[in-house]
Amino acid sequence: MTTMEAPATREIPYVSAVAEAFAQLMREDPTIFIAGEDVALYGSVFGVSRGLLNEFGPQRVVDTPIAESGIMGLGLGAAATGLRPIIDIMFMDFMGVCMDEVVNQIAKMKYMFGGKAKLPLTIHTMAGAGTSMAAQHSQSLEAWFCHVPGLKVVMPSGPYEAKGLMVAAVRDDNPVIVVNTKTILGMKAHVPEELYEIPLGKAHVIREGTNFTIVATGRMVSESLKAAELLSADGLDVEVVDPRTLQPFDTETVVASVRKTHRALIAHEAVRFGGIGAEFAAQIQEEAFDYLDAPVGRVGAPFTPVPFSPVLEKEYMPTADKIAAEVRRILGKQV
Amino acid sequence: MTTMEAPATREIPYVSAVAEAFAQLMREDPTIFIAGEDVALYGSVFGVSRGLLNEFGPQRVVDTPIAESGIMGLGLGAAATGLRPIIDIMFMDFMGVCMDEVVNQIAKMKYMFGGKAKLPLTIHTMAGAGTSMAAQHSQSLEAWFCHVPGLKVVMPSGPYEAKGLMVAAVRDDNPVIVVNTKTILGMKAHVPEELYEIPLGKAHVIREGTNFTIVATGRMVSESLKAAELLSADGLDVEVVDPRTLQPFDTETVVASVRKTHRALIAHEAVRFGGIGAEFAAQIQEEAFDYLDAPVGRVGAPFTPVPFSPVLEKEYMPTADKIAAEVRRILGKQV
Amino acid sequence: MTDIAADVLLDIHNRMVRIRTFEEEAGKLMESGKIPGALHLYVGEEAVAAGVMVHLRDSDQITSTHRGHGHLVAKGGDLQKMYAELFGRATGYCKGKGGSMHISDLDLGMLGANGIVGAGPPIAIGAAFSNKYRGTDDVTCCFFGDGASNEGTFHEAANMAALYKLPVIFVCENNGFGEFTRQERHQAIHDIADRAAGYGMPGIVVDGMDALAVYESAGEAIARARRGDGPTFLEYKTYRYFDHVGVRGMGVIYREDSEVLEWRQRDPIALMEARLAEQGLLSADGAAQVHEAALAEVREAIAFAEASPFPEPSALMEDIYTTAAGAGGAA
Amino acid sequence: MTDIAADVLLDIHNRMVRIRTFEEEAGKLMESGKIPGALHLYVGEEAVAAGVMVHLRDSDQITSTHRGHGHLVAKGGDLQKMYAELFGRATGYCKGKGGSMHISDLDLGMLGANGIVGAGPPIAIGAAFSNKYRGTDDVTCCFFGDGASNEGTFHEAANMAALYKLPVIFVCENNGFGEFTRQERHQAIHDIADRAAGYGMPGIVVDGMDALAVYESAGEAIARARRGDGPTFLEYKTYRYFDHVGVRGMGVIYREDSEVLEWRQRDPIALMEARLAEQGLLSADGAAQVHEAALAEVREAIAFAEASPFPEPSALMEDIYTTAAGAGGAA
Ligand SMILES: Cc1ncc(C[n+]2csc(CCOP(=O)(O)OP(=O)(O)O)c2C)c(N)n1
Ligand SMILES: Cc1ncc(C[n+]2csc(CCOP(=O)(O)OP(=O)(O)O)c2C)c(N)n1
Ligand SMILES: [Mg+2]
Ligand SMILES: [Mg+2]
Repeated sequence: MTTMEAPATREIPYVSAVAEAFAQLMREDPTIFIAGEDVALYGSVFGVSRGLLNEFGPQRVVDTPIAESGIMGLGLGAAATGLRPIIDIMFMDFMGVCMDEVVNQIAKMKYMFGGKAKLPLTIHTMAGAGTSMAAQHSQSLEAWFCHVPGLKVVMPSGPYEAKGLMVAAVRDDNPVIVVNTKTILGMKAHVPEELYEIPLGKAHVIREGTNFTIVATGRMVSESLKAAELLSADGLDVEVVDPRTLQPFDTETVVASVRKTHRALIAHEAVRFGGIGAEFAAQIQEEAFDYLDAPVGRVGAPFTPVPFSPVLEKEYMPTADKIAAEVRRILGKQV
Repeated sequence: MTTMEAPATREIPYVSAVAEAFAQLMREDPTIFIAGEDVALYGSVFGVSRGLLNEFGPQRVVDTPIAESGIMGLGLGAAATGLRPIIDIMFMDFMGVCMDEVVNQIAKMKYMFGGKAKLPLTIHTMAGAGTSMAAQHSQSLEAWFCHVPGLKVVMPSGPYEAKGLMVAAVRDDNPVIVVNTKTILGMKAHVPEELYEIPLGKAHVIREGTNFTIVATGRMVSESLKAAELLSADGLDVEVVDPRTLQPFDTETVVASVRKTHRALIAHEAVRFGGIGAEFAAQIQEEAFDYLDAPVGRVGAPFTPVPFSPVLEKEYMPTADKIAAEVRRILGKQV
Repeated sequence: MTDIAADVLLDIHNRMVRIRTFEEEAGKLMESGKIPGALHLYVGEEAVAAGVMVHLRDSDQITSTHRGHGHLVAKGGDLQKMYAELFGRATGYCKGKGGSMHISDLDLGMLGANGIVGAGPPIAIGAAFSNKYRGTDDVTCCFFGDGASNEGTFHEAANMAALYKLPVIFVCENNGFGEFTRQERHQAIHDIADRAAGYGMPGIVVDGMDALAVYESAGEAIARARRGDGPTFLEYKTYRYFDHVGVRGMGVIYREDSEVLEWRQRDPIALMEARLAEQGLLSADGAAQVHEAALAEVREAIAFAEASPFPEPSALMEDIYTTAAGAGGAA
Repeated sequence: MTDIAADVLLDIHNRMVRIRTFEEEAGKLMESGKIPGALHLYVGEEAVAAGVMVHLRDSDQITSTHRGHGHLVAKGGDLQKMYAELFGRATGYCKGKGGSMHISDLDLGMLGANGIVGAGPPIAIGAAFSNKYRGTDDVTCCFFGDGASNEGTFHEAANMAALYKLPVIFVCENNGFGEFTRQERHQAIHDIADRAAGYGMPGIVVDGMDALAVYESAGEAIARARRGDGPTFLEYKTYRYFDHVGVRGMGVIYREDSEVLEWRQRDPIALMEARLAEQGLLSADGAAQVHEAALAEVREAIAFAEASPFPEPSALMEDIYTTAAGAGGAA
């Protein structure tokens, strides 16, 4: 699914790619520590920090009380005084209990201080529905953070991206939120053994095509690739672009694609209304207006809290089929 | 600035329109109470609750500790058990310290409980820059809440709207966030003496025009009216639409306007990237693609925290001039 | 114990047995894949829910946690609707929209299990404020864990409860762990009730495996709240037999099996049965009958749930907003 | 007092006078419209900042509040950069981007005034964690108000500080009000230090108008933290002479003038001067000279600020992100 860029790779799952990134980064830089609920002894409920306590000890792998504002402040204060923290917020939904720290403190400290602060802080979290965890454990809230100057936001679409973007995020001297999607933690792909960075702010054309552009984030990238296969049966040659970083957004790559294909759709798992797809769509029509043969479409979750029952959640989730259907609808609409 | 719809009106400032709405509503319905920091004895730092303590007493006009999660929970628990609370969050920036209550509890309780809960809760807050209050007292964060199913979001543009929308918000059986803009609290307009509702979810064409549509929120409505005057000198006949309610958004009225004028721009005070203007723009190009003669433009704040220094803040603020300039730029762009 | 009426004692016992049976069967169903999502079981902690809830009326409210089944069973919840909810069926308490973590019954004042740790206390003070505002003598019991006691929300709510003298009881279920982190690794205090003084309310430490101790301490706190004398903080030392999520609970990395076995020595139901036998109020046979009746009821509930339809996909977009003619009405 | 070196006593006095002078002049400038935005003045509370800060090195950190000027002056802040910041000039501490509520000096370990009540404690524990992690014996002093003590952030940070035995000192400036709400109307306790026990740290109540009492209590707490023995909660009872924002402070709805006058009877600077005179360490003339020197320095700072340029409008979009070759480096 991803191009191999390094010689020594293995097929490993997403979760291991993240864990490997953490371990290798911590070996390289003694100022890096990781803190969060059950990240040490238990190795995180998602397994992303398994093994770290053994290797790095409790000073650098820190179990915390259930107190997200405290945890996030711990990260901020440590980052402002010379450390490079990785802060784990188990479910993205829990950002609600530490929004002030993220948005009013972390994002703004540098600016409010006239540029003096350096905040090399990474926030690591899990988003997405599809596991019957209901309304408070399933949200994709990345749009909130993309709207906040001072933050960067990254959303890996697979194991290769997960490791490379994590390395870039942790090494970045700014606060970066890494939004993983819990339903792809088991997805496998070739991942280089050594440390490598995927540069922040650069989109990746993951599938080339000539007559339709799908811009997809996180899990929706693999769904869009499936949709592209479905649509190729219709004779459509779909290009799929993975922005990888949502903030800053690589307008250039995306717009170049749409200028080539003349049609675009954005797919994300978050609620469609007010999702980051709205921003992408707005930018595309601003920058490629004269190239567009059809309105820019959007696929996202419907405007409802995430339901518990599998039957309802299935209806809720954006999928390859829904993406393909929306592409067909848009094309039908062309006059 | 607004059409008079009732016989007995007076010119009163925005702040008095809100205070009057509170008092009249509380007279009508004994289950309404208002709680927040310094809303009782001091009458709120913005003056919106002045006089209420005297008339309604400390049981119904409640000074709280500085504890926004507690305050918001107070509102939720009271609403779920038969009361109709008005919760004041002094500055919208402080939503960060009670996001979980608003987004994970208040917005979702009804759905999570299979529809059983009724939550007639109004959250009243102040947004906007322009008063040298710097990065943590100046934000316009309405886009966050518009992205959350279960909430309604209202943004009055003047005194008439402030009273009528507040009445509708408080009487609504759902959680409604009323976002006021602090720099227009002194704005005066004719406001009916009696109670009246401005229906939620209905946009208002505040100025009719034939060849350009500006969709503006809050303070940007009056700025857009000024911009329309400026542009009429260029021979442009601008229509200005005030959505009044941002969630649910009145797509129909806005799209009808754009289908008529063929060009549109959204203006809001919030940061442009990821602002609610992105959603409006995305919807307009989806629904009026074949009618558009130019890309849908957006005016919002630049991608930076709000600065303190008046010189920088002036540069930061969206204004009538900036709106007019952007309209001209869009028109120049037409091929 | 002698001054507690026999029917109350039997009632407490019955509630505990019904909770345990409900939870053990739910655990099996989760393991066999029939219950989707996360299931946080209450087994081992039954004395707390039963000993508190036996004092409450339907109009008294409770706020609950992610570990909420026990609270709803003890508050008188309908087991059929509960199981149907765990199964994600249209007949469930939440029409399948909430599941285990959001199970609720507003008619019984059960203001919801909650997926956010520490979310209960602010909601509880709102309900208590409402009780006072509306001139009732209803009270609100706020259940939360040792882990939750470290969330800022608890602090804010406790302070406001004491300040306004609200009829709320903070029921801290100290089962020694927040997920997989032992209490001594999440706070530097031994008794969480020590926090109460910092708000100006009484704080009491009670053996949470002893249903009678729970009953008595809760009774006093609830009476105090009903009288208008304000909140109380009750800390119940208890233990969760199973794992944080699901069943297992032994052979795990974060605690010794021996610890589990020690706590099981003081099993709240066994303890209660021994006492009831001692008092001649319940024979071994009688106890067995209570268990059998509970099992029968639970099996019936499961059968009901399994026979129930899933929600229609179209139900997805229902129940988000109240659409009834909203205007003008008091609630 | 006898065992405190004369230079330390004079230093404390000097810091207090410099704070007061800074604040009084700032108040005038705000009233005359020269300082935009909100100005929360520290007048009346000087003993706290001075008595604590005299113990600190540049490498020790503090977190501050919306009422932060006094903290930075006492920590050794540059008055010119401070005034330039209040005036929104390019030469200010924050290049005019922060203003009064975000004034900061990271080189002095001053991690910022803060516009969000209760935001300091979580940041403070992060700095303290870092001190420990980096193997220094630096400490972090976390200043916050009686009002802020009701925010959940304080609770979370206090718990973590005690749990990890962090070198942090919680300095609660209890001036009796959160904005316009008197302490007894925002919490049901009299001594906020009573909260300390709930986290497992010592809590001490001290007269915050008495700079020597502040000095001694802070000294012990700071030494304890430096030794690695963990956090302490210090409550200083003090009073704000002026209004919550701006100057006025008398003839207001939320307190009696007589209360203000009573507190002014125990003015921390006057108290200190009386003691210094008693000890023969500072004559009336000597004190007057300290005041004059402070005024001269403040006037110079104001002149510097007024002569300073405003930022270029283009500076708006600078300082949002660190753009230096980020990759690979330890901090
Ligand atoms: C705000 C928040 N943080 C973290 C979690 C994840 N989580 C769920 S249960 C739990 C442990 C709660 O511990 P405690 O309060 O002691 O309750 P117990 O599970 O022991 O009954 C955690 C950390 C959550 N659901 N919400
Ligand atoms: C989260 C938050 N809530 C409310 C406010 C508004 N506010 C600013 S200062 C203040 C009072 C703070 O009281 P206290 O902590 O006692 O400090 P003092 O002003 O007395 O020094 C309030 C409520 C705020 N800035 N941030
Ligand atoms: Mg626990
Ligand atoms: Mg105070």
